[in-house]
Amino acid sequence: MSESQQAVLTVRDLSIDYLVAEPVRAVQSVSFDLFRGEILGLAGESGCGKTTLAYGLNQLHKPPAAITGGSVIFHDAETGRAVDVLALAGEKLRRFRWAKVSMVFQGAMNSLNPVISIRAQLADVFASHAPDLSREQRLRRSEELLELVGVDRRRISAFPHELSGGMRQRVMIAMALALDPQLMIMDEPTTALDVVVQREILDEILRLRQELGFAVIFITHDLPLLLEISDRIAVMRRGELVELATAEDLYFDPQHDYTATLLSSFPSLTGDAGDFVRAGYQERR
Amino acid sequence: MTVIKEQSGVLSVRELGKDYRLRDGLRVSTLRAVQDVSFDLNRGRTVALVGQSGSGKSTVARMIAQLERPTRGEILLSDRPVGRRGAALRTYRAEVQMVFQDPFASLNPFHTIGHHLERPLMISGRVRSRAAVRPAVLELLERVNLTPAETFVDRRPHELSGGQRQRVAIARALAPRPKVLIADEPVSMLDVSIRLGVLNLLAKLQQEERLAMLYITHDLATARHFSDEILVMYRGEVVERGPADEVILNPQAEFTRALRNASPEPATSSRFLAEAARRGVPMPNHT
Amino acid sequence: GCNAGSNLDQGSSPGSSSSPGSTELPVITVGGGAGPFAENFNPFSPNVMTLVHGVIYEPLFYFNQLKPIDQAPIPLLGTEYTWNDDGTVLTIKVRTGVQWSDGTPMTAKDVAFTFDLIQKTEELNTSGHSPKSKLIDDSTVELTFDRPSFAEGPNVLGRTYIVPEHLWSKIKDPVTEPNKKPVGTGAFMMDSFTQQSYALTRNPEYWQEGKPGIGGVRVITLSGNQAATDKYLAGEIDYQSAAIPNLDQLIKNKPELTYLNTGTAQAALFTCANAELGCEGPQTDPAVRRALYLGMDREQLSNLAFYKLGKPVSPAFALPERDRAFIEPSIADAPWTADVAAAKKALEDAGYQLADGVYAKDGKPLRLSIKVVSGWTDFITAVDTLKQQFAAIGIEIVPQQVSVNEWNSAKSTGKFQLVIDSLGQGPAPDPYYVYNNFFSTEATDKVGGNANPYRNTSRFSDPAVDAALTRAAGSNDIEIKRAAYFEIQKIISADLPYVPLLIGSTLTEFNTSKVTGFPTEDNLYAFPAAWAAPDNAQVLVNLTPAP
Amino acid sequence: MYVIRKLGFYLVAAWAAITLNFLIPRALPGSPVDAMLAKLALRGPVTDETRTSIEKMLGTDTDQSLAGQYLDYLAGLFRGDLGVSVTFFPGQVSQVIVDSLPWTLWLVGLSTVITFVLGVGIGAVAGWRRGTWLDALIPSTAVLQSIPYFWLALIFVYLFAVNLGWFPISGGYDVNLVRPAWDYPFIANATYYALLPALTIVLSSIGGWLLGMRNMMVSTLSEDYVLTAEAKGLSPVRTMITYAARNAVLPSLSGFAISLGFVVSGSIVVETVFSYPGIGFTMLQAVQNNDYALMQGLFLVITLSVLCANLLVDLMYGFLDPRTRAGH
Amino acid sequence: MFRSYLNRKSVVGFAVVVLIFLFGIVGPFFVQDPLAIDNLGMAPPSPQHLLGTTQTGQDVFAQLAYATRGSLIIGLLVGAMALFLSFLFGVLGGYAGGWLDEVFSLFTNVVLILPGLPLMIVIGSYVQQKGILLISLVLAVTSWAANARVLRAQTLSLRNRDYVLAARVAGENPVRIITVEILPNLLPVMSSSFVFAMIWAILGEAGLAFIGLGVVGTQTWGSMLAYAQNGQALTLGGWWWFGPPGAMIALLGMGLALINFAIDEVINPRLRTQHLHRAKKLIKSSRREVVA
Ligand SMILES: Nc1ncnc2c1ncn2[C@@H]1O[C@H](COP(=O)(O)OP(=O)(O)OP(=O)(O)O)[C@@H](O)[C@H]1O
Ligand SMILES: Nc1ncnc2c1ncn2[C@@H]1O[C@H](COP(=O)(O)OP(=O)(O)OP(=O)(O)O)[C@@H](O)[C@H]1O
Ligand SMILES: [Mg+2]
Ligand SMILES: [Mg+2]
Ligand code: NI
Repeated sequence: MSESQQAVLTVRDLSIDYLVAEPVRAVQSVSFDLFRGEILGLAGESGCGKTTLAYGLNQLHKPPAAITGGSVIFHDAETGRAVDVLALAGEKLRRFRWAKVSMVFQGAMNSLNPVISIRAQLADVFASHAPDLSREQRLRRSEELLELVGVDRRRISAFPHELSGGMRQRVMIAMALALDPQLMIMDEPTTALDVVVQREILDEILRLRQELGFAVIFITHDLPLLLEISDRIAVMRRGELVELATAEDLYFDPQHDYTATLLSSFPSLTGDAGDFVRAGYQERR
Repeated sequence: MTVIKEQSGVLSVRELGKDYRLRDGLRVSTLRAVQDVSFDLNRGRTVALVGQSGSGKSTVARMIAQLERPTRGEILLSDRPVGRRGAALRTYRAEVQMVFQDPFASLNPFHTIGHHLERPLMISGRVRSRAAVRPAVLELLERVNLTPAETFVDRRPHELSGGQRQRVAIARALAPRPKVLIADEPVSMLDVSIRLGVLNLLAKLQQEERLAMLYITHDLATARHFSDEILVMYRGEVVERGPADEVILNPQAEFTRALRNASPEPATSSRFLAEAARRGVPMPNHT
Repeated sequence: GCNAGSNLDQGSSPGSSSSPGSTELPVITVGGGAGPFAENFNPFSPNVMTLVHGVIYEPLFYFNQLKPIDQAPIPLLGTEYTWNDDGTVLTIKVRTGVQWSDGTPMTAKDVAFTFDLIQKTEELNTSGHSPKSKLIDDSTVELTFDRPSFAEGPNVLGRTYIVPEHLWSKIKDPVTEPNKKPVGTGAFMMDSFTQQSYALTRNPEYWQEGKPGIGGVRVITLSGNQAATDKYLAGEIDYQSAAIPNLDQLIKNKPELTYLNTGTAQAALFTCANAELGCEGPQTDPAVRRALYLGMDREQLSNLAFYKLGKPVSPAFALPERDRAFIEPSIADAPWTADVAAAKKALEDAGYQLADGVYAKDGKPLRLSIKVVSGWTDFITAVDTLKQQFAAIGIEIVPQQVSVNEWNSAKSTGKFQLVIDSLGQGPAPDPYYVYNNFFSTEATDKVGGNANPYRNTSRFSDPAVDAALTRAAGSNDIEIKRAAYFEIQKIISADLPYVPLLIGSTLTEFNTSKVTGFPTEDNLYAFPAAWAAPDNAQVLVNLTPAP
Repeated sequence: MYVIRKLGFYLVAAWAAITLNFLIPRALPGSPVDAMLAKLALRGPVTDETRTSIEKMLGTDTDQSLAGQYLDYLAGLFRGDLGVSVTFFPGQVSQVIVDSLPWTLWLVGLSTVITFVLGVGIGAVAGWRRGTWLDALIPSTAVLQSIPYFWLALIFVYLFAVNLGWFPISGGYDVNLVRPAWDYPFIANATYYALLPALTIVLSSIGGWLLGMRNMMVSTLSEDYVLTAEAKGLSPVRTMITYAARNAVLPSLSGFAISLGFVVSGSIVVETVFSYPGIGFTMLQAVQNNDYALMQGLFLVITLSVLCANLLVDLMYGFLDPRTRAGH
Repeated sequence: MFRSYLNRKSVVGFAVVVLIFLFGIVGPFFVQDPLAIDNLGMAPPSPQHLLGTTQTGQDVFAQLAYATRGSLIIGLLVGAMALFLSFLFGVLGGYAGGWLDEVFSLFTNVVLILPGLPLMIVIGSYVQQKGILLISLVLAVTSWAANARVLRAQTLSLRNRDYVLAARVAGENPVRIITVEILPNLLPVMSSSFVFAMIWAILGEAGLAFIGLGVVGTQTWGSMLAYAQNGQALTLGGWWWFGPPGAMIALLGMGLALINFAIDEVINPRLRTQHLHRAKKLIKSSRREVVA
């Protein structure tokens, strides 16, 4: 992806605080541009503010979290207009969500309402954003979506607990695709899954991005994973964005010490043990 | 498959199996969680148990730790069947210890770090007098690099970071001076940046004490570097076993291959190899 | 049971609507105790609804408890009766011209049938000595007893309700028959029943000319005194007997509300008095009982525990107002206020010595327990008051609240020191019944036995009293009775097996806005309590619309 | 399967209740005969023979073995024969219950449902709008919850019925105006009479629901699926109802069944204050008259109806919560 | 550890409860004889009689002090007994597992479904000497089951916590595991169930007393109310007699409920609202800054 590309999201100096007894500055002055169709990986250790940042982009944060500064501008490709996301409220905000920016969260079991069927949860999206659609149209569209993510369309009447973890996550992705959004935020969408399933889902996401051309913000702390799938990678630490570069630049030439530490935290599967000290002992033996 | 038997095992597992009875209303079905698993744990050696989630790894660990009774097969400690109650069980407990996955759950929030270490010291009889307890606790803390030890004894778990907690858990497992240590995904709940530190500590201790160790993980990379032998489990069965490098670098079983292919590995990915060529630099050695 | 049709096609008031011609006459509302009501109009059932005895089914005569013995009973279905000399044969003249409410004439045959039925049915023959009946002619019945039975007279004449032979001869089990469609000779007839209320309507063919003066009666359920008070003060009840405290104050501004206090129950501390029958404790000493008798401040008891409605009682256990002429003149009423000095003197004379404020003899302090039923608040308050009063005369009281069951069982077995209770009256205004029930040897048992808890629980036994009772029972002569009673009274007022407190109140409240003619202090033509049968029938029959 | 297992549990529970019901009176002393005597003694002297004849009448003279009695008792139950009531002699216990049960079902049933709906409704809103002025509701519901039922009821009667005259003082309907029938005048009148007792029931039991629902709601709100719903751009009302409240109400629902027992208990006191002709009031009569057969019968009926309510709610629960429907 | 969770609500709750306890413990030593009868009946509050007198001239304030003691004793007794029973059936069953757990939990569920007050009435009416212990026992027997269920659920989840497993691996014996490892973590739940049992007991006793089946021989708020009701205190305008016992029950209930909120918030931190109010204020003010 080249720099000349159009931005879909422009974030400037975004700061988010948790206003508790000792305020937590979870996101501090974060700025970045997200380009159309790009996969932006967001890495960083636990508690560095990744989720908080993601929620802030869609105004999903709840008290005591509060945006204390900055701006988020969404460049709508359909209307060509720039939307000040943080100024949206009420009905406008509601319409903006999911139609423009959809999200997939970490625990799929928890992201799906356990007591209503997949069909109803998919239909919800259309009912809220495309009320003109008839019942049959909704159903047909839902089935297509399931098919798209590789879930048998007959499972549409199932309840979440009747599906495996991988299937649930696929359903969530299908739901996220329902309104053809321009941006999809995925907050650790595969952490709860085992590697084999995780791989399937990642391949699916890459394929769909190819087909549909939406941009993705992909949050995880699994750096090797990000290196593989992202176009650019942002590294966060203690609420600040310490490095933002293409995957290649980051891999070959990390600018920040912390990035280097992160990279070295993953021993290579096929290479030698790196920082892992056992080798030394082995030698001695 | 050949059972590797270099020297007589400290702890041997023979054709271990575990069935769970699942009740669904009046119907009862049997879930074969573990089937016919055999291996030896030898002094100073580490065996890694890898596999998909739900493949029965933890069940094996729990059976060895005697938190669960095997349905089939037997566990031998120094070639003798293990005792399941009374004094025999107490002896066994002192020899075989376990480190759990979740450092946040494996320490009781109500007790001090000191308490967590005192108890196993006293129970195992390693420390006999009240007066000797505290020095022993401090020594343990120092062994796991929690220094200065005095500042940690009286803290409670919630005052420690995840890595520090896992160190306490390791110290607790080492307290009775066991011969065998079971580590069930000891670092998977920790932050990436501190995982290696904890693993390195474990490796160091294992070498120093010449522990027989069972390392359970689903991270192939650490399994490879951390262990001597790898067992791959799939649906309750061991589908492949062998020396660590061999299993990872030259996988035989289909499932092992799937596992390997699914693990992200930038160092071998075509994308980065191509980039390295384009840039005209060697592949960086981060790891 | 919903036995009623729709409310839509009927008039508004089911109580008065169904009986034409009586609509302009007022219907009064009577408070009928706690509900829900069980539909039981069988006059022989112990569980019969109120306003059946006397109101629907009538006895032969009415004995007014508030009048002295020598006053003749009011004739109802009977017109006159005569005893033979030894009291074994009773001949009754039956009123003619009376109709059952289904139109069939009532005759002596029905009377004879009723007595036959009782005599033949084991469960109804509660005394075991019911008379045999013989029809002499259409208006005469002769009853034969197996032993002298003057004292049985009032029961037979006043509390046996005559039922129609033509209906009851067909009834299989007169004990459990609910008799949902009662047919009697009384002033009122069954109208409608629900569990919350039932209505009786005026019997237009009633044999007493021009009576009853009201259109009907509605009986309603009330859960307790609170509801009874609230509803009465709201003018929703015309006639009821509920223990309402401070009634004077509550009805101060409501002239239409009046009440009568006609207590006859003599509250007393029952003592287990007779050591010979096994009673144990200080109360077996007559001196102690006398001290208790003298030491209580009855005025305070009346004020605090009985809402100032208590009346003086006589240690002779005849009613001072009614039976004045039958009380031995030398026996004064129980002192209304405490005589602490006299009480102490009685104890000291008997050899008790004061130590730490409590009298003691042979090292044993005078400590007495009083059993009282939990929940009976007036008695509980009385005991608390007594505890304080007796402390002043050096006697320590230990109140014990117990359940009715335990209380009954203590009285039955005699395992108690003191209980607080009342001596109930008999079927006729004759102290004989009290004496016979509470002072005769025949009515008691040794301690540990199984005596009737409602009779002689003090274990009092005196051959002279027994002999006097036999004399009184064997005669219809007032003077013989009087002499016998005097003799009994002298003995029991000296011995005091029951230490009299006072005469408890029986409050009956009236609302005179719709009807008048209720009994008054000056005209106690019947015992007025709304629950008292057949007395309440007399009240209802005598009511007239308010001007 | 779920249903069969539940049914099995209820059978065991019902058996236990029935057996308990059989054993309690036999394990403890007391005699209905003396109770009846005590009643009769108020009217006049009670002779020894009266006692015997009452014993005969009530048929209390048995010398059967306990097992034999138990079998008889079970057999009687299957025939619907609960024995004879002393209070309503010679009325059958079953008849007494049939007569009083509808009243309680009407008053308590209705007010329980109202309480539940109101409590859960307000609780849901309070949880949804946590941190607003609605939080101030919580301490006040705590007070309401701890006020003794009857104390509140008596004060209400004193204020609203006796002094202000807005409501009737007592009873189930105006006996002078209407008689029981399924028609408008009666139902309207009975409703009017039920208002004040219902109000006390609602007031004194709403707090628990409100609080429970609010707390569950707060917990549910931090579930990911609620966040997802919000991110999906669903309307707040829809999110609140289908996503948050729908899940949060489930524990309340099973509590609802259990609480039915407690509400019936509460009705004993409320019905007593209001002379309301239901089960509770009858129970009190039974107690005051040592009417063991009636007490047993009532207790059995209350227990069984609580069991039934539980069963119903359990089955409904299976319907509302798909997770319980199939084993997994 | 709990101190940090104390908020205004629970402070008020604690204060109320402590005051009531003090009144119950110390009060009886300072007041007049509660049974002392006086001819001055139904006197309104005055300096001699702080809360007036009853129908029989007994001092209401003195009675209230004794009744407070009585009711609190009942509450504590029932709380303790119910706690013991629920511990036995919930925690032991839950920890032991297997058939013992099956039997215990079936028993618990059955008891749970049996309606409490009717059972209390039935048992209470058969019992002869209704002393304070006995009534407490009856109340406890009918109130432990719900708590046992909660405790069992908690125990089941604690039983498989890693730290309990770790204690087993270390060789701790079951008694120590239950008392030292599990019990402390159950404390919040147990204290909340204790508090509930107390409220339930005091209300239950009042209800029983009202229908004439209450404690005999000891003054309680329930017995005071029953006497006031019998004396028709309300009708006669004696609010000072009828009001205080009921108000005390409500007050204690409120205090305990407020404490319970605090405990709830310890168990489930999401329920805390305190910081929310402050955060909302802060957010508002920070918005203004951003705007400005
Ligand atoms: N409700 C809250 N109140 C106070 N502080 C909070 C709250 N939620 C999160 N934080 C703090 O904000 C910071 C950022 O949290 P956030 O959840 O965004 O991290 P994250 O990068 O997503 O972590 P993870 O990888 O564990 O998901 C953390 O330090 C966290 O402790
Ligand atoms: N107590 C139990 N009752 C029933 N089934 C169980 C129980 N414990 C484990 N299982 C089942 O046994 C199988 C093996 O579980 P186990 O926890 O050993 O897997 P694992 O390899 O450790 O997985 P993970 O990587 O997710 O920890 C799984 O299918 C699991 O559902
Ligand atoms: Mg996160
Ligand atoms: Mg595992
Ligand atoms: Ni702490």
